Order: sequence, then C-alpha cells, then structure tokens
Amino acid sequence: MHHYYISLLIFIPLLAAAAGLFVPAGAAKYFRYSTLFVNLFQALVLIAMVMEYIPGQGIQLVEKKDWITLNIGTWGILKAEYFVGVDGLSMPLVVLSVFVLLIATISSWTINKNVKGYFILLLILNAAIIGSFTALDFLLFYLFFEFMLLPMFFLIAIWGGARREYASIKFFLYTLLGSVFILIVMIGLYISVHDPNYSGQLVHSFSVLNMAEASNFISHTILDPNNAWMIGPMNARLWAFLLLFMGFAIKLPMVPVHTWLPDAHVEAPTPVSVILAALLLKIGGYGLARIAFPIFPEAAIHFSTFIGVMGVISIIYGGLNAMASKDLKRLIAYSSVSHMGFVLLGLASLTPEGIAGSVYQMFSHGIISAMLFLLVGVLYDRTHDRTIVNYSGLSTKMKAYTALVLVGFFASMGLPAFSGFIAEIMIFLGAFKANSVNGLLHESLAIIATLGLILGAAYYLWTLQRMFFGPYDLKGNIAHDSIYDLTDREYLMLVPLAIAVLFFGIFPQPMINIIDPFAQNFSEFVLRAGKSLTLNP
Amino acid sequence: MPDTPTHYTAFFEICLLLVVLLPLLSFVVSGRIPERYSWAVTFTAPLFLLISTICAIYVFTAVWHHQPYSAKVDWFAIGGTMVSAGIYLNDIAALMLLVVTFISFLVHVYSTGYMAGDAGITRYFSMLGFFTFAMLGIVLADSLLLMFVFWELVGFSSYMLIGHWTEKEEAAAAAKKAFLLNRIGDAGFLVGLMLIWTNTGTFDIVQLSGINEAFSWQTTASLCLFAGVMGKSAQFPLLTWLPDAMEGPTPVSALIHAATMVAAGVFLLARVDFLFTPIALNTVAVVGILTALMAALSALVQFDIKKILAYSTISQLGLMVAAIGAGSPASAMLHLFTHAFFKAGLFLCAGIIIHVLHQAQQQAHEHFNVQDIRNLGGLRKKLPFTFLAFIICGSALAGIPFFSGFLSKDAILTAITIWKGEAFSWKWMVLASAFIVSFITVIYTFRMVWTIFMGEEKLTASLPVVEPPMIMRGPVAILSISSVWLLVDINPFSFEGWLFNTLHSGDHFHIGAISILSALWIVLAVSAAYFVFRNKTIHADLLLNNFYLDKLYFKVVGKPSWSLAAFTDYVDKRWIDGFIHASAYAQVTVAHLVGWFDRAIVDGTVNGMASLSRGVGNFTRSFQGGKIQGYILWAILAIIIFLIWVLF
Amino acid sequence: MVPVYHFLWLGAFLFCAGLMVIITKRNAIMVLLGIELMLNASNLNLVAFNQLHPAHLSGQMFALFVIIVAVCEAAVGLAIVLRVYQYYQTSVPDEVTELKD
Amino acid sequence: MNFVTILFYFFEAVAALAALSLVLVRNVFYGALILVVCLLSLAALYVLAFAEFVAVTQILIYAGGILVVIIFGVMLTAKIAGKPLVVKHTNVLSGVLAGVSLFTLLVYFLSSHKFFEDQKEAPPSEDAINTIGFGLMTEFVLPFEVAGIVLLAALIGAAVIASSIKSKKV
Repeated sequence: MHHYYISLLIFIPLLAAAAGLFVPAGAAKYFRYSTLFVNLFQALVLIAMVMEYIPGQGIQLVEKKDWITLNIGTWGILKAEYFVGVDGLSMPLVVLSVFVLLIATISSWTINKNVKGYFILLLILNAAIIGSFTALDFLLFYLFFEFMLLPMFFLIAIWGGARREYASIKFFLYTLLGSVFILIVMIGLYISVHDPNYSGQLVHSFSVLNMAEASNFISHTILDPNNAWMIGPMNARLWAFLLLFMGFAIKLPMVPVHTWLPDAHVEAPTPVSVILAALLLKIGGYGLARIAFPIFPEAAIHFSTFIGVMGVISIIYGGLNAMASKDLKRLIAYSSVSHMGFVLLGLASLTPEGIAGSVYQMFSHGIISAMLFLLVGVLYDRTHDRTIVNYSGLSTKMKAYTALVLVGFFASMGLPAFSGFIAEIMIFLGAFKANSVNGLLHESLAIIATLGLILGAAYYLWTLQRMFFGPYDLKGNIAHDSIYDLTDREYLMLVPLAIAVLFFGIFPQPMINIIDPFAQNFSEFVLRAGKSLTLNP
Repeated sequence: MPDTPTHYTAFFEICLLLVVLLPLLSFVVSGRIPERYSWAVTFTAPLFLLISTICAIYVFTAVWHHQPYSAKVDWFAIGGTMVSAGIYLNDIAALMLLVVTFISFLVHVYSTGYMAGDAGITRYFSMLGFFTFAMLGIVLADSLLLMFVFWELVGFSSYMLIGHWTEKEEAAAAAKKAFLLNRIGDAGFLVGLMLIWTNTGTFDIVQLSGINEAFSWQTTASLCLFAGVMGKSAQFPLLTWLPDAMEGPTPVSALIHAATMVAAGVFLLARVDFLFTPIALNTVAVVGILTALMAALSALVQFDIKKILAYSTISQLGLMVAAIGAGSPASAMLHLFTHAFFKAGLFLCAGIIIHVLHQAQQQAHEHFNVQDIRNLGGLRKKLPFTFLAFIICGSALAGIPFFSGFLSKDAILTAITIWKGEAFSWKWMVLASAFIVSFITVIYTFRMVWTIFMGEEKLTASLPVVEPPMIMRGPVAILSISSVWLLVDINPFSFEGWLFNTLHSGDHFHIGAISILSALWIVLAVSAAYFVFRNKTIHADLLLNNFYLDKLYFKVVGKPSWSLAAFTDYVDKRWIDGFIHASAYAQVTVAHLVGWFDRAIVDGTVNGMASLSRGVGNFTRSFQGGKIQGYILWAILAIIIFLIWVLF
Repeated sequence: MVPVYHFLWLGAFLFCAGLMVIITKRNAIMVLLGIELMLNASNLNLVAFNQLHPAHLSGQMFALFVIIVAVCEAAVGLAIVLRVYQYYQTSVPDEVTELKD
Repeated sequence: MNFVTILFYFFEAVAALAALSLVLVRNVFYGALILVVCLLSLAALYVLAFAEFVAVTQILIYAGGILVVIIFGVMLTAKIAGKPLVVKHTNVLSGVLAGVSLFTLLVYFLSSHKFFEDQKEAPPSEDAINTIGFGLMTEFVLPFEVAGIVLLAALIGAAVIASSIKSKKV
C-alpha cells in the first residue's frame, strides 16, 4: 500500500512557492491566502496521517524511491534514496511543525515589506522543516537541513530588526559550522556503510536505518565499529559522535554555542522567531535522537555524562542569563536555551522516561515558545520597544494580553497543568533514575537541574512584576495611545496555542502514546547496541 | 471503627465530582463574566461554593468512619509505567474536604461584601474558585505526583490572589516572593518525587504505604518532601513569604494563608507519614518547633494587625509540624482543623476592621494606616459584634479553656510529651519550647485584643465607624461559633472527641495532667499578659524584621545569584561572543585574502578578456595622464620592451 | 686609436643619464637639460661611428644637424617654459596636465 | 698607453661623472653648469675622434649658445620664485629603473657586438673642415637650407612665445 501523506506535506508548499513565483509581487493578498491555504491543507493531510498512524509500530507511512544511484566504479555504487517516514520521534514534531507553521502564517499577516518574497521563503522553509523531520536518508536529511538555513537567513536579514545583518550572519555562520561537522560525519558514514540488501555488489547507502546496524559497516573502514580508526586519543567513532553532537548542539542550542540564538531572536520578525524557537531548535534534538545516538550508541553511552552535564549547564546558564536580560525577547530566547538543556539531559539519561520526556519537551517547548514569542510580538507591534524596564503596570491596560502572558510564562516555568510540566517531570524522573537503571548519569545532575525551575520562576515572575504589575507607566519613547488590548487576529493565533498548552498538560496521554513506544525501543536499542560494541581504547 | 459499605453509590460519586468541579466551574464562569455584569459574580461564585459545600457535607458523612473511597483513571505513562490520576478519600481527606469547601464558602460570602466595587472582582472570584479547586485536588489526590500538581497550582492561585491588587508594587513583590519561596520548596518536593520514583516506581500513596521496611532512601525522600512543606506551610527557613503575603485581600489571607493552603503542608505530612523515618521525623519536629518559636516571638512585636496574625499562623503551623514530627498526625490534624476556623475567623474580623475603617476614612477624608494597631484602640464600642467574635476566636488561638484551640493545643502538647520519652534528652527542649510558644501566643493575642478594642479610641475617634453588612458578619459569626470546644468534644477538657479518635490509631492517648497543666499555664499567661504586658510595647528590631531572614536571604542567595546572572551575561557578551567575533574577524581577514586572490588572480584569468581589455584600456588611458614625464617614461619602457622583443 | 666601443658605452651612459634626468626632475628646465644630454649622447655615437668610415663625413654632418635642431629645440623649449611659468606660475611639468585626455 | 688614450679616459670620466651628477643634482643652476662641463668634455672627445668641426660647433653652440640661453632661463624663472631653484625628484624608482634597464640592455648589446673588426686605423683627415664645408654646399645643401629655415622659424617662434604680450587666457 502506498501512502503519499508525507510527500504531500513536503511538496505542496514547494509547489505553492513555485507557483507563487509567477504571480506579480503586488498581489499581497494572494500570497497570504495561498500560504494559509497550504497550511490548512497540510493540517488536513496531517489529520489523515494521524488517523492512519498506529502508535508502537515503528516507522510508518514510509515512502521510498530511488533518488540518486551513481556507479562510481571500484568505489561501489553511491545510492541515496528519497526515504521518508514517521515514528514516535518524528510524529509529534511533524504535528508541531504543521501547527506552528499555521500559526506563524497567521502571525505573518502584518508583514508588508516584500510580501511575495516573504511568503515564498516561508513556504520553502515549511517544506524544509517537514522534510528534515521525516527524512530517513542521511543525504536527504542533510539536504533539507541545509535548505532550512537559507530562507531563515533571508527572513532574518531582510525582515529583521536594527541589527539584522549581524544577527543573520551570526546565525548563518554558527549553523553552517554545525552543518560542516555533520557533513564530515556523513561522508565518513557514507564510506563506511553498505546496503545489506544488495549482495555481491558494494552499494554505499545513506539510509539512517542501515547506518544504525553495526553489521552494515564495511570492515576496516574509518567508522567500522569493530576496527574503527584511531584519531589522536580517541577512536574515530567517538570523534564522529562528537562532531555530530556539536553540529546538532549548535542548533539546539547548547551552552556555550548558543549565542546566535538570542541575537537571531531579537532581530528576527515575530513569525520567524516563532518558527526559529518552535521548530528549528527541535532539529537539534531530533538530529541527536535520530542520527547521533542510534548510529553511535557506544559513543552515546561513553559521552552520556558529558551530555548530561552540558544539558544541566545549559539549563542553569540559560536561566541565569535570562535573569540578566533587559530585552523581553532576549529573555525568552535564553529561557529557550534553558529549556532545551532539559532535552539534552533527558536524552543523556537513556531511560525511557528521559527519552520520552525529551521528545515531549521538544513538542511542548515548541508550543510554549511559539506562544511566548507571539506575545512579545504583540507588544512589539504596538510600541516597537521590548525593553522590560520601559513598561510597568500593563495589566491595567491590557487585561486579556496579561492573562495570556500569565499562561505563557507559567507554562514556560513548568507549572503543572501546562505541557512543560509533563515533559520536565519525565526528564527529571528519567535523569534521576538513570544511575540506578543503567548507571549513566549521576543523580546530582537531576537535582542540580531543579535549580532551573527555580530560576525560571525567578526571571518570569520578576518580569511579570516589573512589566505587568505596579502602577501603569511607560518610559522611553512609547506613546501611550499605542497600548491597546488584543485584536481578533491575535486572539486567533494565541488562543489555540494556549489551548494546546493546556490540553497537552492535562491530557498528555494521546501524545505520550505515540512517543512512549519509540522511547522504550530507543532506550533499549541504544543501551543494547552500545554495550555490545566494545570500545577499543 | 469502619463498617463495610464497600460500594459507594453513584450519587455519592456525583456529589464528590460536584464538590471538586463546582469550584472549577466557578473559576471558568467567573473568569468569563463580562466586566459590565461583574456584579453577577457575587451571586454565582458563592452559589457554586454553597452547592459544593453541601455536597461536601454529604460526602463527609458518607466517608467518615467508613472505608476509604478511591477511584482512578489512567493519566499518562512515564517510561511505560502508567501514572494514574485518582481520588483517594479517607477520613483525613474527607475532613479536609469539608473544611476547605466550608471555609471557602464562608470566605466567598464574606468577599461579596469585602470586595464589592473592586475593579478586578471577576478575576478575584475566579481565582478564589480556582484555588478551592486546586486545594481540593491536593486533598483528594491519590498519588504524590498529582498532589504535586495541585500543590503547585495552589501556589499559582496564591500568587494571583496575593498580587490581586496589581497596581500595588508591594503586592506584586510579595506575590513573587511567595511563589519563589514555594518554588524552592517544590524543587525539594520534586527531588523527593524522583527518589520515590527511582526506588519504588510508583507515586500511588496507597501502594507506597505498603512499604513497611525503613529504607535508607526514605529519610532523604521524606526530608525532600518536607522541603515542599517548608515552602507551602512557611516553615523555617522558607517562612518569610507569609507575612509579606498579607498584601493580598484579607479574605484571601483568611482562606489561603491561614486556614487551608498553608495547612496543606501539614496535610501532606499527615498523608505520607508512613514514609518518614525516625531521623526525618526528629528533623521535622525540630524545624516545626523552631518555626513556632521564631514566629511567635516575631508576632509579639509586630504592629500590622495582619502581620501579627500571619506570624501567629506560622507559629501555629510550626506547632502542627512539630506534632507530626512527634509522631502524632492526629493531633496535628486536630489543630489544623480548629485552627482553620478560629484563624479564618480572626482574619475575617481583621478584615472587617480594615474594611469598615477604610469606608469610614473615605467618608471622613482621613488617611492613616488602618492596619497599624498603634493607630487603633477602643473599637469595642463601635464594633461590638466584631469585638465579640475577635475575643472568641482570639481565645481559641490563645488556647483558653472552653475553646477549641485549647483542646487541639492540648493534644499537641500531649503528643510531644509522650514523644519526648522518659529519659532526659534534647526532646525536652522541644516540649519546653512548645510551652513557651503557647505562653507567647497568649501574650500577643492579648496584646492585639487589648490595643485594638480596649482603652480609648485614638485616630479612629472621629470616624463614623459602623458594623459591616450582615453578609460579612454572618461568616464571622459562624466561624466564631465553630471556635468553641463543642466542635471537638462535649467534654471541654478532652480532645479525644469524634475527630481525634477517628484519625488516631493506637492507644488511649489522653493525659489528664497535661490538660490541667496546660490550663494553668494559660491562666498564668493571661494574667501575665494582663498585669505585665498590657500596656507595654516591646521594641526589638530583630523580631520586627523576623530575625533579618529576608536580608540574609537577599545577601546570601539573592545578590549572589543576581551577580552570577550578570556574570553569565558578561561571559556571553564578552567571552563567547568575543571569541566568535575574533574568529569572525579572522575569517573575514582570510576571506579578504581569498577575495584578493580571487580578484587578482582567479578573476584575472577567468574573466580574461574582459578584465584584460578593460585593464589594458585603463592602463593605456593612464598614459594619457597629461604628465609629460609619464609619457616619456612609458615610451621608454615601450622601447625597452620593443628592444627586448626584437633583439632576443 | 681609441676603441669605438668606449664611445658607445659612454654614449649609452649619457643617454640613460639624460633619460633619468628627464623622468625624475620636477622642473622643466632640468628636463631640457636632460634632453640636451641625450642629444649629445647620440651625437657622440654619430661621431664615434663616423670614425669607422673616415671617408664619409655623414656622421659628423648628422651631428651638426642634430646640434642645429638642438638649438631650435632649446630656444623654443625655453620660450615655452618661460611662457608656462608665467601662465601657471610653476615650472613643474607634473602640474601642467592640460594634455590629459 | 699613450697620451691620447689618457686624455680620452680622462674626458670620458669627466663626461660620465658630470652626467651622473646631473642626475643627482637638485639645483637647476648647478645642473646647467654641470652640463656645460659635460658638453665641454664631450667636445674634447669629439676632437679625439677626429671630428674637430663638430667639436668646435659643440663648444660654440652648445656651451656658448644653448647653455647661456638655458642659464638665462634658469635665472629668469628663479628670479620670479625669489629663491634658488631647487627641484624635487619624482618618479625616482621608475626613472632609475628605466634608465638602468635601458643602460643594461644597451651595454649588453654593445658588448655582444664586435666592433673591432670594423675598426681600422683611421687616417687623420687633414682637411676635415674642408670636406665638411664642401659637403654642406653640395651633398647636404638641402638639409643645410632646411636647417636654416628651421632655425629662423625657431627664432621667430621662440621670440613670439616668450614675448611678454599677455595672452587672453591670463
């Protein structure tokens, strides 16, 4: 039986973007509505997909077509496939992507500068994001992964704020560096892995599934698990894992390679911030779980303490930095750093709880951060000022806005009944349990990570106190008449997010149903495969 | 002893659901009422709570002395293990259910008078409903995780209600402080949850109570849970938020910060009592009694009427916690029960005083701090009803015989007496401290009553003060009536009434000598108060500022973390970004070099003809510079080249 | 009999010296001096080569005519220099760039 | 080495040194005097090359005529400036480069070409001046006349150009 759900999701936006090229730039309405239409169509496809999806059955809705088959003589055959599918890891993220992109389109309604270019880039970005969440062929993944950078770069560099060039170039360079790391490993893997389905012929495959099987490595190649080359003090597989880890950690972002994020966020227009925080950061965590951990399980085990420590550092460091931020958007950007640290901690634990928590955290942080950035955007649209100290007592003038800010802030703090709590509690439990279950992380990491919760409460509450409570006052050059409560369009984009945050906080099981089988398989696979591969010194 | 109606009827379940869901409904409905119809909320919200209370009474009667009711649904799976959300309704929970709904109802009714005309009245009632719901959640939760959920949610509603008057900066600061200190405690709670999950793989209280062995992790886990209690019940060292929380509306202080939420800690301790190892219990007892002593001393010198009550609340909570530590959850629950009534009564009385004086001030256009007891005096004439209610509730607080407080305090003293054992040890100091606390309690209660109601009127003399409407007096009256001994037992000198005997499992507990001793002690304290402390004002900055704990925390925790934050900011901007910039500059330099190479060499070759012809053009053009010597030079060079070309 | 290449070397040297004077001096009169030097260098060559064919005097004749032309050149050149000097108040050839395209 | 050769080398050295110092000197007036020295030594060399008439002409016209005119020019322009006319050097590098490279080139070719075979012991022509005079009136009469016209034209032209009649442009 053939499914075309995923292809539909990926190619409809691309087709729409291609069609958009032939429409005159003046037809701003056309671009807005066509993008919205594409998003709604994707939502429909997604609903059909979710109906079709059976939790706990591994990778499903697979589409596999030959893409590049290149005979390169004695070097064998280069084979890259159009190989996409979803499982418990990618399904939540695809759901998140479609949802957030829809909201982002609604939020893009106010973009008036070069509408054509904007929406076409948005559509390309849309396809690239969904593509990278569904690709199971490393080359295809890498293609989509890189494809994402370009629209993002232009979206920040053209529609951004005052220091947009600086931010966009920083973003680009950082992520490009990460891409280079990934590329190196991809080439190494390509050399080392063959496709077992072709006997007698040497077929080099890019399939992630093939790469995850130790038996598919050609012996005495650079990344052969049994005879990996030594490079300096470590064997090549450990290096490869570290490179992949760095590549994805930049995206995640992990302290200390996170400084692109605050700048990119501060300068990016609101919808782009939303996509950046809600989806692009997830590629980092997704890449770790999809590629780095399964392909190099022994390295994942070897470095788990390192990863966990980096996660905890991110949590604390991001929280502290958020506390010191004077710009509201910067604060939220740093809180993202802090929250993505939890993803690292959960992954490092390699317990089912931790893995499921990480995936859930990615999903929930996607919704929450989207909401937070939209909320900042609402204020910025009105006053063009995001300095926290320039506001005071906003709650008296913007009641509904304050209510939604409360929802967003408390959700981000991990208050129960919001989705972040479920994710964080699972990560905490998993990380704490790891030592006694698989001996990977020390308990103290989880305990230190709880400081992140306190810090989160500290900076959010302090912000609430300064901006929304107290007597109403505006400083700086903010016009008093620019303050008004939410408009219908803003309700339209914020309320669904608030509802989603609440729904997945109170009824997490539908999502966890999807995630949990994956988490258990993943944890079991990585531990088993990792322990069966002996690390030569 | 429990008889066996093993099946609870569907009606019972509906009632139980109503008890829990009606406050939630009130939260939703009140929040959605448009501003124009905000008066409607004063009908809907108390109505919901009334129904809820009635249901709660039914539920209570059905459960009390019977088998616990439990029901659960799957909530979500953590690592393959399904965590359920469920209700576990035993005697303690049923009692708390009743107390919470009942007092919440009274406070709702009272608030309709107190908050009348407030701009944020819908938000107020909405959050009050939400608080009641969350509090009931704590009470009913059958698993520690679910309890933690509601534990945090009551913290949230407390935050919202303390900060209800958003324009007041102190309110916002107090709300933030309350939530933060609670969060610190909750972090401990969370660690406790992690420990329990790691070691048992379940959060279910019933399943957990099956653990009979004392594992080493239990000490840590129970102390971690106790950290949560420290936050919520304002125990040392996390006690400083509660006095500040008095910035909220007074009914809120009565409901949340006196009767119910702060008692949640005690309730939690009583519920997971089985987890606590002897070492943990000893710690709990010491912390409790220390808190009680510190808060009682601080209450002695406060001037703000609500702060006195707040410190007295902390002190009483400390006593309850100490009782738990002494191994007698029953006496702690008894005191919680009586305390809920008389302390709520006291707060509501204080609320009346504040409310009527405010109104009178507005009529007379005078302004002074009505909460400062130094400005008050002689109000017994103008507010006879409030005076009476205050005296009754105050007597209960002071533990005067024939009032409920005497009995419950008696129970605690008895518990500590038994716990201390025969041999002389540090535990005697706990007992002594408990007696000192009850002594001080009498003194500050007496001081409060005396300064506010006795003597001559001070700043209030000229104010047209009248008693508040019935809607506010009614709840106070009910609470005052509930503060007499009859609530506990018919015998005014025995706490072993219906309540205690149900909760307490074990031997006959009552020691008559303690009762008598305690009664004598109280009489001594009252006379000391009358003869010694009546007109004395104690000035002690140390006590007034609660042992400078706030300053200490600010210096030890607040400031360093703030500087750490500034430092990370610096690290980000200077070191990391500095490094990035440096490498970027290096890159740009290399890029320039490469660019030069590109332009000069690659482009020169690749764009051969074009750039060459242009270059030649420019080159020859430069001959026409108008400078004779230049012409000559080029001519000569050309000749030289020509010569070389021709002759070689 | 002096070897002819001595003359030729000296001629080459004088020619180059004159050339350098023309190119490097920032003064029109100096440039004229350089030109004279170069003319003389060529004269020297003419005279030297004339030695090889003593029967013919074409070399010397040529030298004479060169001298004549040099006279004309010097006279006209100096006149121009003076004129330019009056007009531009400078005798620095670089500053006179009217010839530029 | 006979006396003639010593004289030759002497004058050769004088001429070369004078030329070199002309390159280096910065005062225009000194430059003119150095050039006189150079031209005079060249005249001596002409004599040694059996070209007495050319030598005489050289002395008369160059040293006596052109250089006087030039010195006049120098003094005229120097007078206006009011201070000794000191020149700055320009294009030093390229000038030296051009000069040196040309010189190297010339010396290379000169040394690679053998002139010795061609050189015979030339008989001292007793009547060189006669022959020249004869030649000018016969074989070279046309150039001679043309040279006269050129001289006339130059004379008039120089006078016109240098005259102090203000042009319209001033």
